[in-house]
Amino acid sequence: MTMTSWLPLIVLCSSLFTGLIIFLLPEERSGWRTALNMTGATVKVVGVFVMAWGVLVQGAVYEARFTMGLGFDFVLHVDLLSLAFVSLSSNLWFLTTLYAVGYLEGSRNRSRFFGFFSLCVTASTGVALAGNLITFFIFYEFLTLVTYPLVIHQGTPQALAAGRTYLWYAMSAGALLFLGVVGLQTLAGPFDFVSGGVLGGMDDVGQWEARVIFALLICGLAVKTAFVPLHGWLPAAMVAPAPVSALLHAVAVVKAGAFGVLRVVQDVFGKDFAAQIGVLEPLAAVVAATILFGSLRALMQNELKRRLAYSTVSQVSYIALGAVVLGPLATVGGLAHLVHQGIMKVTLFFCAGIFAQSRNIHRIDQMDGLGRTMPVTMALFTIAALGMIGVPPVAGFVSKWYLAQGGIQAGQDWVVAVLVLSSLLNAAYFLPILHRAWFRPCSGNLGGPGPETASGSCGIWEAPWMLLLPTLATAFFSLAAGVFAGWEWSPLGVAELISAGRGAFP
Amino acid sequence: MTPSLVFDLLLAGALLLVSWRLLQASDLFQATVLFISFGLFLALAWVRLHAPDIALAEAAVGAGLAGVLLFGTFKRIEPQPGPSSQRPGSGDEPFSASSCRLDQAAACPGRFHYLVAGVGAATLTALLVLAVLELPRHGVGLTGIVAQNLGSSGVDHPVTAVLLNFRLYDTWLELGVLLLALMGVFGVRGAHDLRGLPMRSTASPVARRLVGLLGPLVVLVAAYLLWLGDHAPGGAFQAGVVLAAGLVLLRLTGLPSVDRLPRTALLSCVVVGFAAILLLAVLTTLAPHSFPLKYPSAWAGSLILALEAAATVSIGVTLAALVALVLVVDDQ
Amino acid sequence: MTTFLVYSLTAALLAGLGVHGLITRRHLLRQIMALNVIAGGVFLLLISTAYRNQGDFADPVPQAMVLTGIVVAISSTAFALALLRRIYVAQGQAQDEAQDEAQGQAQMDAQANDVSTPRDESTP
Amino acid sequence: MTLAAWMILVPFMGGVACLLLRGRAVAWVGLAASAATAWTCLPLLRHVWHSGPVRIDLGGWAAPLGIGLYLDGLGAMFLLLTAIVGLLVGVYALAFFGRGREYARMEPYFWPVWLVLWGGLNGVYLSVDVFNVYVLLEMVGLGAVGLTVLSGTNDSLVAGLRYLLATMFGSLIYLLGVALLYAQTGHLDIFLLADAVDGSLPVLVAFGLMTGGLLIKAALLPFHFWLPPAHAGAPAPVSAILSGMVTKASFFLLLRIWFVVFPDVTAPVAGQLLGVLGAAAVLWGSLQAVRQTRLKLLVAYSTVGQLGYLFFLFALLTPAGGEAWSEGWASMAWTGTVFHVFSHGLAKAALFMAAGCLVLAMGTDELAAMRDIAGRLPVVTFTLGVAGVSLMGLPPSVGFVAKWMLLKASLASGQWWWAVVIAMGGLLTAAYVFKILSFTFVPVGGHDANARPKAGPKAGRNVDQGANEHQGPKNSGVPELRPVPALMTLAALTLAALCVLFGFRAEEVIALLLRDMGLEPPFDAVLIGNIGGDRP
Repeated sequence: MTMTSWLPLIVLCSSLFTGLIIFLLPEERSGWRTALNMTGATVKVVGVFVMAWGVLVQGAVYEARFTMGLGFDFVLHVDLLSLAFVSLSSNLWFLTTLYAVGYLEGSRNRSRFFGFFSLCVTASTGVALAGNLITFFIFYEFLTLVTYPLVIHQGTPQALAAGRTYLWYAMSAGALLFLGVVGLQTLAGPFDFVSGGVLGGMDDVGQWEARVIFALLICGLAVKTAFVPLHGWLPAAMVAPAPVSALLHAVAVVKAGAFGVLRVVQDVFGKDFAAQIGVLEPLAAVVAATILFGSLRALMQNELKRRLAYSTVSQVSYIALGAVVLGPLATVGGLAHLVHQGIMKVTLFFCAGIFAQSRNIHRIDQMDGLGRTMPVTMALFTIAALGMIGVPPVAGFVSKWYLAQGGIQAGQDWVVAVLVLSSLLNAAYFLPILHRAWFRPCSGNLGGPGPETASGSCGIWEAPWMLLLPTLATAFFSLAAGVFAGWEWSPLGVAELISAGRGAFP
Repeated sequence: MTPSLVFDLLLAGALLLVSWRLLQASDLFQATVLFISFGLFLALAWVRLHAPDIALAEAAVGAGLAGVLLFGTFKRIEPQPGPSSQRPGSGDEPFSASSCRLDQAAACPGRFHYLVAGVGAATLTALLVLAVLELPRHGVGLTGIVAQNLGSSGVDHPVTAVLLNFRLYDTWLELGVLLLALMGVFGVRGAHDLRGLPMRSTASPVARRLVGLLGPLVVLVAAYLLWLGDHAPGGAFQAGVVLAAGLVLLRLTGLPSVDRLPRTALLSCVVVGFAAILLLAVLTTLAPHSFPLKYPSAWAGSLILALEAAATVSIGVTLAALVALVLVVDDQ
Repeated sequence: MTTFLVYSLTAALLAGLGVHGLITRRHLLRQIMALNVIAGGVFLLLISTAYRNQGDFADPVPQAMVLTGIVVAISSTAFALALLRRIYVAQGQAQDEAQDEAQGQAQMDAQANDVSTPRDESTP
Repeated sequence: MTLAAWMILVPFMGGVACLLLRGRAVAWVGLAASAATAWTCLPLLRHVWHSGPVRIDLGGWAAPLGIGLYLDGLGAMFLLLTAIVGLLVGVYALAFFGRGREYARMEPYFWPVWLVLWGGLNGVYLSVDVFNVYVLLEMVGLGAVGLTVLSGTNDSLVAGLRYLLATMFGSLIYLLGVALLYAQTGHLDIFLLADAVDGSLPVLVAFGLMTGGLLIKAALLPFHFWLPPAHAGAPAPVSAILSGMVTKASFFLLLRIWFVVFPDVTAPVAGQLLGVLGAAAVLWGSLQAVRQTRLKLLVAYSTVGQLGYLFFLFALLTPAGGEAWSEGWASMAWTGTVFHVFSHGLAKAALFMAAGCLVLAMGTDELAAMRDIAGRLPVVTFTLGVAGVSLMGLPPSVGFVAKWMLLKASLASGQWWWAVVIAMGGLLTAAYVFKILSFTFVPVGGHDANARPKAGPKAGRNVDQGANEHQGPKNSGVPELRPVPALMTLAALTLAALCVLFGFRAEEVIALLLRDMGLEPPFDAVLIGNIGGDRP
């Protein structure tokens, strides 16, 4: 084995082994744990950078393949799309771990938490690097398993109920996905992901079989992507600690679903074949409905994290929108949004966690004047929120712009309408928060009777640096991704590369 | 209609009648008695069907030991007179006997249940009857092959040859089954020997004297049966069962029996049959040009006799110990 | 020839009777007897088929099988009875069978709905 | 090749030795015999692997007269499973029974009975004589009952007696079939029978009776009534033995009877019937498992459900007599089922062993008592989780491999409805596995759960919820856990780890399994056809 096959394994195992070792660490060894976590995260980030360098500059191919003896191979393969996702998740893991160390300081069961946290990232790395549908499925299910303990980490009745909800959704979807994967293998035999799709070139796959399998696969993926009728678990899972929310919404779970939709539509069926058998239109309808419905529901929430959760429901579907709208520009937009949404949403959740942690603020009506007492955090929140709305020059604008262009290019004007409407709704639910925080006077009655807040609740009191630093970094990234969108290696640039490398779509 | 056919029909009718009554009689005592007679009728049937070996075993086991076992159990689980009005709603109690049936649906044998049972049993019977009617009327089975190989088996009696040579493996395993049954009872009781069992000395001195005289006789009969098995009906099973019956008699009259054996001696007796065949199996497996369980041809006869003797001791002691354990008066 | 038929048909009927008794009777002692009746039927079938070869000696292989079977049956029966005794000792109570039947009738109406679906939680 | 005979002799010798010894020596000798048996299994497997099936005529008497031992790939797989689980159960039992008077009382009975039972199990996998199988089945049944009633509690006695009656009944029905078969054909050896059977009524009835008797012992749905109380009431190592191994013996014989003795007689409708019963078992058993509130009963009902998967094979392979065998998916169904036997054997034994650790630590097996077990006994919880994952059939585990192949086979054969049942069964399995796991995550005391020194807002909220909703009056006392011997935990964990490891090494197992079934390896053709033959 050469470096080209070792590197994906190293990237995968850097968090796997970290997680397994952390399980064995005694609870009180927090220093060791942090060091281990940070080492693993660093190794992963460095590995991803090396791979990115190799793929983008030297044109190297990284692949690790094991024969399973079951008629399929276990394949880790690095292509541009997986590179985009894996670099997102590895970088955000680094930051989220840092944040979580600060956030959970002194609480119980941290070994368990960080162990599963690492496994969770392992799973999402695996999802990103999977070279065929079965490997993808293996990691996808693994992801379900390892996020469950995180969701119910606190063990409260709410957490358990949320965990149960999450499991029912995820396991049912897993079963459907499994059926789809097995059905596809039975029909078409084993195959790897190939950009432009595989099924189109196969004669023995009938249209109806293909449709049924597409439906099964998409239903299986839809739960994690939180498409509209299947989104119920996501707001419920808000009871988990803030780093977990960040993980669910930005780094791993939801992203894995969206990533899966991209893979299935583009690399398994191929946009052309999918359009030919007429499955894209229903999917597009679901996506559009999700975007609008999520925004509408977000508008109705008073609890900050729930509002953010519904915002995620809406925003993640932009990624899927990129997959269902024909034309390269939309693809570029969707891919770029994969990254952009991640960094923006993680910023928002970091901020929400800081509010909850230090000021016991959970509801939006408690946020009056928050900008005066926590100016830095609130500023970061503002940047990310503006990005979500799509205000230039923050990253969100860029992806929305490309998506709209793609819609026009493909002659599907409804996309623009959906985007505009959604952006209006986004503004409608984010701007009031910003208005409250910056322009309302400090009410002085922030949250509960915490020892610090009791004394001077309107004085400036910022979050500890362990929480602030990662937030700062992600907010900076969201800004930078928008400002430097023209740079070759920006998320958008990579997305264009990916799109270009995927052959000419009409 | 020949006399033998009349006899056959009468015997068959008696068997069916007895079994029907013993299953349906409302009185458990009556059922126990009927069960013993069922065993006796079966033994008659074996004689009629030219299977004297089985008739011997059945008379001792089916009618004798099983009867003693059932009767003893019945005596000890039968409630004192007049309890039936005491606990009208006891079916709901957690540890009442109603929780220990084979099939829970029998907890409430309603019409549906009887229907299922009736239909199931009737279907089974009908199928069996049809199948039996279809059977070839002149099956030969393996009689011929057994007869051909009888010469090299070491014994002259075909049944013994099958049991202790051709199908020795089955016999060995069956001794293992016996061993497991005893171990299971031991395990429940939590002791490896019978010396803790309470003794009864209710029998009259005359009976004790009589049985005491019977003891050596039983051993003699067992030894004779054992030797007989070489060339005529008889053998380890029959001898073992007779031995067991004698030991049970001794025990019942309060004379020294299996319960006086120390732990090691008892266990050795119980395991000796199984272990003897195991030893043979190990040695023959180790031997270079041999099959597992293959007798060296020169010693086949004497080896079989030795194994039979060991098996007799095992069967006798194990069965006697089982009976003693079932009949024991627990003082909890 | 006819002897074979008489006994093998008897064997079939015995097996059927035994199965019926096993399912319908509640008392454990009776169920053990029913099992022994089934065993008697099986053995009778074997021996009656052994008898078919019309020689002066029946086929020895089924005879050996039945001998083995008898010992197996008596060991199982003894084991079952020993367990039964332990259970009764542990419970300190025994149920009269007549009482069982009466009670069964009484419960029949109450649990009529449950009869069709086997309920077998061991924890009462 | 007399190695096969040693698979029976070694445990028997160990059993006899254990019977005669006293004290702790029993356990050590028993463990040594377990290790020796497992060790004997390895060269035997290698032999079957290299040179195909083994046949030994016991006593030198060839088939119609004597009894043969025969080992093919299928039997080798079952031997291997029994050896692995048996050895680890032995290790577990060494620690389990060595913990005090209460348990030490059982030790001198556990070992001899278990070793003889093991010999009997190995005998079942080696036997080709239908009457010999009857004796072996009785041996296995009596041994299993003897182990079940070991604890001597009233519940276990009742369960044991019920089990004994059921197993006796099953054996007798089976023997009735054997009697008919012998009366019709005059043979007892399965290969001779395979040539001799025809479609006549006695043969059909015999087939039905033998199947029915074995089904009772295999606890397929309408006959499962004896299983849950017996498996739940026994001591932990015994539960592992019963669920992991003993139930498989009857299933193995069903395979032999259906596909060796009566392949030409089996009607599609009979296969479908078994499949339907299996499906009902999957759904009903799993639903019952979800409803349980006691850990061991839950796991026992899960056995009822999981055994159901095995019976899809009969539905898949029986259409059109033997023709299905030539299809590519036949071998897939076959290997998938055997893999499921494997996965269930390993995972269920691990689950019962982990449950035993929990019961030992907590003193009860109420699920509600399992507060914060995840925090206090992480390794045991991990074992539960991994074994549960394998039961659910999620990757990466041997259960996944099994489900994968079963699903593929049912889709490829066109009987897609089994695939739906498999998927639903997986969901229900997930429901009860996570039911266990979620209890382990409930924190013990309301006050220190997730509390941070800063008394942050979330902690404050927890206090309210915790105190009000589920801590109740017994909030104050955190129940002390008794120590669990490391050896027990380790044995359970090893089994769980094996569940995962076997999932990665499917090839060898498949190759061994299909040695002499006359089946093509299931995947090579497909593999080369679609990706191109450039990969090894």
